[in-house]
Amino acid sequence: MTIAVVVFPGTNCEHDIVHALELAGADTEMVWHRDTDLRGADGIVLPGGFAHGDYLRTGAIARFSPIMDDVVTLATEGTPTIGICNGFQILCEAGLLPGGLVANRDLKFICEPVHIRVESTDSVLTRAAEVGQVLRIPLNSYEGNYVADNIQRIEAEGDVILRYSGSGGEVDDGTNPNGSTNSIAGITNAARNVAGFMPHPERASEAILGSTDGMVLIESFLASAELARA
Amino acid sequence: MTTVDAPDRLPDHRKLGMTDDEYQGVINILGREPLAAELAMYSVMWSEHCSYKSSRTHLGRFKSDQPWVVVGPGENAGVVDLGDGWLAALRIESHNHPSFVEPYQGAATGVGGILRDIFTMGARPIALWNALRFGPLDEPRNRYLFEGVVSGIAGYGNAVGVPTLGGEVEFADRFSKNPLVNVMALGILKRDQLVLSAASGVGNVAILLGAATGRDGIGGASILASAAFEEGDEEKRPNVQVGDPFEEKKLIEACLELFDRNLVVAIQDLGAAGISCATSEVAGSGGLGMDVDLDRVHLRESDMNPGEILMSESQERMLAVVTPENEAEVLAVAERWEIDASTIGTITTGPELVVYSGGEIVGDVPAASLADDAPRYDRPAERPDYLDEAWASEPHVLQSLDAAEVLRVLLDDPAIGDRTWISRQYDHMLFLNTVIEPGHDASLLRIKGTKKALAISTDGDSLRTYLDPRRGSARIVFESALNVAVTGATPYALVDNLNFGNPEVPGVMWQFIESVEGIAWACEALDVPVVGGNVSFYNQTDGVDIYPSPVVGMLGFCEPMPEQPPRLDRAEEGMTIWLVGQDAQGDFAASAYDRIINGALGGRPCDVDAETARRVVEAATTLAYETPVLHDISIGGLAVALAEVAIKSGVGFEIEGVSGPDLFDETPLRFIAVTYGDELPTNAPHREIGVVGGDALDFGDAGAIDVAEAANIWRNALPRRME
Amino acid sequence: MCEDGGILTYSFIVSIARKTGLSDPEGATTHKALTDLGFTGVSMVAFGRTISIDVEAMSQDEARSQVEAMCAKLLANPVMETYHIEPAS
Amino acid sequence: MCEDGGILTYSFIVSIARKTGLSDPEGATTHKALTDLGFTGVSMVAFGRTISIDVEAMSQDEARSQVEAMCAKLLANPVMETYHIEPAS
Ligand SMILES: Nc1ncnc2c1ncn2[C@@H]1O[C@H](COP(=O)(O)OP(=O)(O)O)[C@@H](O)[C@H]1O
Ligand SMILES: [Mg+2]
Repeated sequence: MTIAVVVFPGTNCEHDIVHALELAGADTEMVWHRDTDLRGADGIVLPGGFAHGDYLRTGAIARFSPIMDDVVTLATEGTPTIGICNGFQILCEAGLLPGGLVANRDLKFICEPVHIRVESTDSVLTRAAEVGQVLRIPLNSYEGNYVADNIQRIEAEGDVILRYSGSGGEVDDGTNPNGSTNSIAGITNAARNVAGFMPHPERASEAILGSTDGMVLIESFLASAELARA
Repeated sequence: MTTVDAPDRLPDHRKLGMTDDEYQGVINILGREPLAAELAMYSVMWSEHCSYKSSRTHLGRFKSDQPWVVVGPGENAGVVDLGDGWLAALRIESHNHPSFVEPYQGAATGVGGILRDIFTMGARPIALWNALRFGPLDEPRNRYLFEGVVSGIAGYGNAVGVPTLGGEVEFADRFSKNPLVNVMALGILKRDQLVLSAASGVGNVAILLGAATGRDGIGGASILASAAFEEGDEEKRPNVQVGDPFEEKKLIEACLELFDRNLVVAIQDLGAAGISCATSEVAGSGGLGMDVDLDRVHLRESDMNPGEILMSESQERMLAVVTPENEAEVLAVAERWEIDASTIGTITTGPELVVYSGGEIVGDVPAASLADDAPRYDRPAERPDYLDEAWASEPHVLQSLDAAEVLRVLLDDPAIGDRTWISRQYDHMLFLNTVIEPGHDASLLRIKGTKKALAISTDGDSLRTYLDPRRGSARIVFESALNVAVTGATPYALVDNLNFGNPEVPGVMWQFIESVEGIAWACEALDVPVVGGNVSFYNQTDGVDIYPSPVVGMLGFCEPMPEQPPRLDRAEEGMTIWLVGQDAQGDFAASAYDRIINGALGGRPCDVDAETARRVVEAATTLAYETPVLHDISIGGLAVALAEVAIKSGVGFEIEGVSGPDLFDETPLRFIAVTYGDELPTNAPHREIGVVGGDALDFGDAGAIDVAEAANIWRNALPRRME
Repeated sequence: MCEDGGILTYSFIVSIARKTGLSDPEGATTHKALTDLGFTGVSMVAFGRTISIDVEAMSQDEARSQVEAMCAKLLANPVMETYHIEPAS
Repeated sequence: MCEDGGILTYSFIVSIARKTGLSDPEGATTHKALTDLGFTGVSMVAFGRTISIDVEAMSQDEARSQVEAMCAKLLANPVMETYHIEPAS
C-alpha cells in the first residue's frame, strides 16, 4: 500500500507527514506538482505549507497544478484523500470540499496545540476515533477560519468531522481559536472519502513532541486506504 | 579602456557616505578617478555595514580555535562538527534601521537574509531565533513597531518553512527611535555538503539565481545601516525591500539540490551591496578575477543603469560559480524549481573584476580591493562620564519587602511576562525536531535519526551592559551558557551581534571595546569558540545612542539527548526545590527590582569568576539527565524563576529561609532544581529552599500570592498592552 | 494602450469582494481599530482586493472577455467572492 | 445614504496601491500562474487593496476629511503605499 504525498512549490510539511505516516507503517511516495500521475496510490495526502506562497488566495494557484487532475480523478473514484492545513485549503479551492478558509479572527498567525472534538467517525480521517473524543493537536495557520455559504446543509448532512473545543469537549466562542464558522476544524465530502482539516496530526505523533493524539487520525486514514485497496 | 561617464558627471562620493580620504584611497588603488559604477561599488563595499572598518581591529580578540570548529568567522556562517559526519552552521545578523523604516518588511527581509547565509554553506536551515529591542509599549508608535516586527518575522519565517524557536526582547526608552531586530539561524548538513564562497577555476561561470533585480535599497540599505538617523530623513531613504518568502523557499530547495549533486564550485548570497559584493567576494577571496556582463542580469525594471544594477539589494538572490560542463544542468535545476537564472560572468585569472554594460566596460577594479583594501579605523575610545555617577549610586532594596506585592508588579512587566503572544505567531514546530519549545531557558532540537540534540539560547542585557559593558557582556555569555546547560547541552559555539551607537563617539567606542573583551573572556572561560557574528554601529537617532546592546546566540550540543529533558512544567506536589550555584551577593544593579520598583538605573553589576562559571554550567548539564525541572535564575531573581515554574506546572510551593531581598537578587550563575528525594547529586554549591505543593507561591515570612492570580498577571502582561 | 501591429494593450482593474454574510476579519478588525482611534462615526468597513491587469488583445471586447475568463477561472473564488471588472483609466 | 437627524451616512472606497518601484511578489506569482493557464497576452499584474467605509457625518466634506484622516493614520502605510479616496456610488 502506498500513500502519495503531493508536493507543491512552497509546501513545507511533506517530510513531517511522511515521518508520521512511516511511523504508522505506511509506504510513502512524494509526488511533485508538475507530475501528472499518482500511479494509482492507495491514499493521497496534500500536506501543509504555503503552496505558491499563499499568494492571490491560499490554495488558489495550487489547484491548477498538473497533478491535480489525477488527484481529482482518484478522489472522485473513491481514493481516500486528505488535506492538512494548506492541503485543506487546496481541496476547497479544487471544489473537492465545500467552503473555503479566510484569515483568522484576530489577524494573527496561530501556532499552538488546540483541542478538537471528533464529531463524526464517518470519514476516512476519523473512522478509528470515537465520537466525542477530544484530541490535542497543534494548529499552525493564518488562514484557518472556515467559511461556507451553505453552512446549514454542511451541518445537516453531517459533513463536519472535527470541531475546535475545550479540553472537556465544550464548544463555544472561547474555545474557538480562529473564528471558524461553528468552530469547524475539519469536514468531509458527501462520499466520505475526502477530508480536510486545519490541525497538524504529524505534530502530535510522538511523545517526545508533546502528544501522540494525531496518530488516531493517521491510523484512520491508513486503515481507510487499506480498505479501499481491498 | 572605454569610459562611458565623464568624470564631471560622477555622483558626489560624499552623498554615498564616503569621506574624502576614502575617496582618495579609491583613486590610489585605481590610479585614476573611479567611474560612476565603480564609485557605487566602493561606496557600498566600504560602508561600515559591509567593511567593519571601525570594528575589525577589535574582532580579532575573539577566539575560534577549538578543534570542533570547521569554519570560523569570515565565511557566511560559522560551522561546527557534531560527529558522525554531521555539522551545524549558525549565524546572527541585524536588520535594525530597515525595521524602523518599515517594521514588517524590515524584519521579514532580515529573516530572508540570515537564511541565505546558512544555506550558502550547503546547510539546510532548520531553525530561527531573534533578539528585539523596542521603546516602552505605552507609546502607540512602539506598539506598532513591535507588532509589525513580530508579524514580519512570522510572515516570512512561517511561509519560507523554517521554524522560529525563540528569542528575547527588552523594552527601554533609548530604543524608541532605534529599535533593534537581530535574527539568528541554524542549519545542519553532512560534511560532504559543505560549500565555501571562494571561487576556483578560471573559465568557470557565475550564475545569478533567484529573484529579478530591481531598484531595491538603491542608495544603499548598507549605507542606511552605516549612518545615524535624523528625524525628517524619510525622503532620502532607499526603497523598502519587500520580502518574498515563496521565492526564497524555492531558492533554498534549488540550492540544496545543487549542493547535493555537487554541481557548484562556490556560492555566495547577495545581501548588502548585491552584485558588487557577491562577484568581488567570490573572485577576490579565490585570488581570481571575474568578467561580469550586466546586460545578462534578469531585471524587474528594464531602465536601470549599471550602478543601480550593481548596488541593488533585491532579496532572494544567489550567485553560484559552476564549471562550464555543469552550466546547463544548473540552469535545468533552476527551471525545475521555478526560479530564474542567468549566467552573468566568467572567472578570469584576474585580479580584476571587469564589469560590462551595453558592450562597454563600466568598471574595472582589482576584485579583492573592494573587500581587502577597505579602510580600517582604530577609533578613539574613552570611558564615558555617566559611569562615575552610575557606579556611585547604590540600588535601594527594602529589607522587609512584601514579595507578593513586588511580584505582582514584576510579573506584569512586558520583559518578564509570558511571551506566548509572540511565540504563538511563529511556527515553532515544523520539521518535528522541537523537543523544548519557546518559553523555556533554551529551545532544544533533536536531530532525527541520531541521538544528538542542539540547544539554542539568545541573550542580551542592554541595561546591565550600559552599567558595565565588560561585565554585562560577559554575563550574557554565562547566562546563555547556563540556559543551554539546563536542557542537558554543553555550550559549544557562540555567535554575537554587537549593536552599538555611533562609533565616532569615543564613549561608544569604549563601550564596544569593553564589550568585546567581556564576551571574549567569558567564552574563553567556558572554552566556547566564537564562530561568527555581526556588528551594527550607528544606532543613534537625533544624537542619542542606544544602550550598548551586544546579543549572543549560544549553541549547545548534547549526545545522547536526555530521555526526558527538564521542562518548566514538570514540577509536582511533593518535589523538593533546590537552589544551585552562587549565593546571593546583593546584585541589584540593572535588576528588575531596581528598574521597575524603584524606577532607577544605577550601581555596578557584580563580577563573575571563571571557575564558578565553569562549575555551575557543568553542574546544570549533568543534572539535566535526571532532574524534572531546572531553571536558570535571571531577570527578576529567584522569585520570578520560581513563579514561572509554578505557573507552568500549575502547582504552588513553600519556600523557607530566603529573605525578601534575596528573592529578587540577580546574582548570576544560579539555577533552581526541582526533583523528588532529599539529595541532589551535584558537587556544585546547593541548598534546599522549599517544597512543591499547594495553590500559592508561598515565600514564608516574605509573603504569598495565589498561583492563579500570578498566572493571570503573567499571562496578560503582553496581551493587555497589545490588544 | 500602445500599438503593436494591430495588437493593443488594454488595462483593467478587477475588484474582488468577500460575499456578504461571510466573515471579513480584516474589515472587522480595521473597524474596531478605527473606533479605538476615535473615528466613532464609522458604521461599516469592508475589505477587498484589486488586481490591475494589462492584457494584449485585438480589441477591447476581446481583452475584456479574457479578463472575464481569468476571473472565473483563477482570480476570484465563486464560493466566497464576487468580482467586478472595469477598464482602467 | 440614510437620514438620521441631520447626520447622514456617506460611503467611500479607498484604493491603496503599492508605490512603483517596490517589488510585488503576489502580482508576479499571479502573473506567472495566468501565463501557465494559457493567458499569454497578460503583460502586467499588480495587486492592490480596497477598503469600503461608511461614515456618519454632517456633510460630504466632513465625511471625506475624516476618511482622509483615517488613511493618513491607519489605513495606508505611507512608506510603501499610496492611496486614493472616492465616494462610493
Ligand atoms: N561581532 C563579530 N564577531 C565575530 N565575527 C564577526 C562579527 N561581526 C562580523 N563577523 C564575521 O565577519 C564576516 C563578515 O560578515 P558580513 O560582511 O556581515 O557577512 P555577510 O556579507 O555574509 O553578511 C562573517 O563571517 C561574520 O561572522
Ligand atoms: Mg553572506
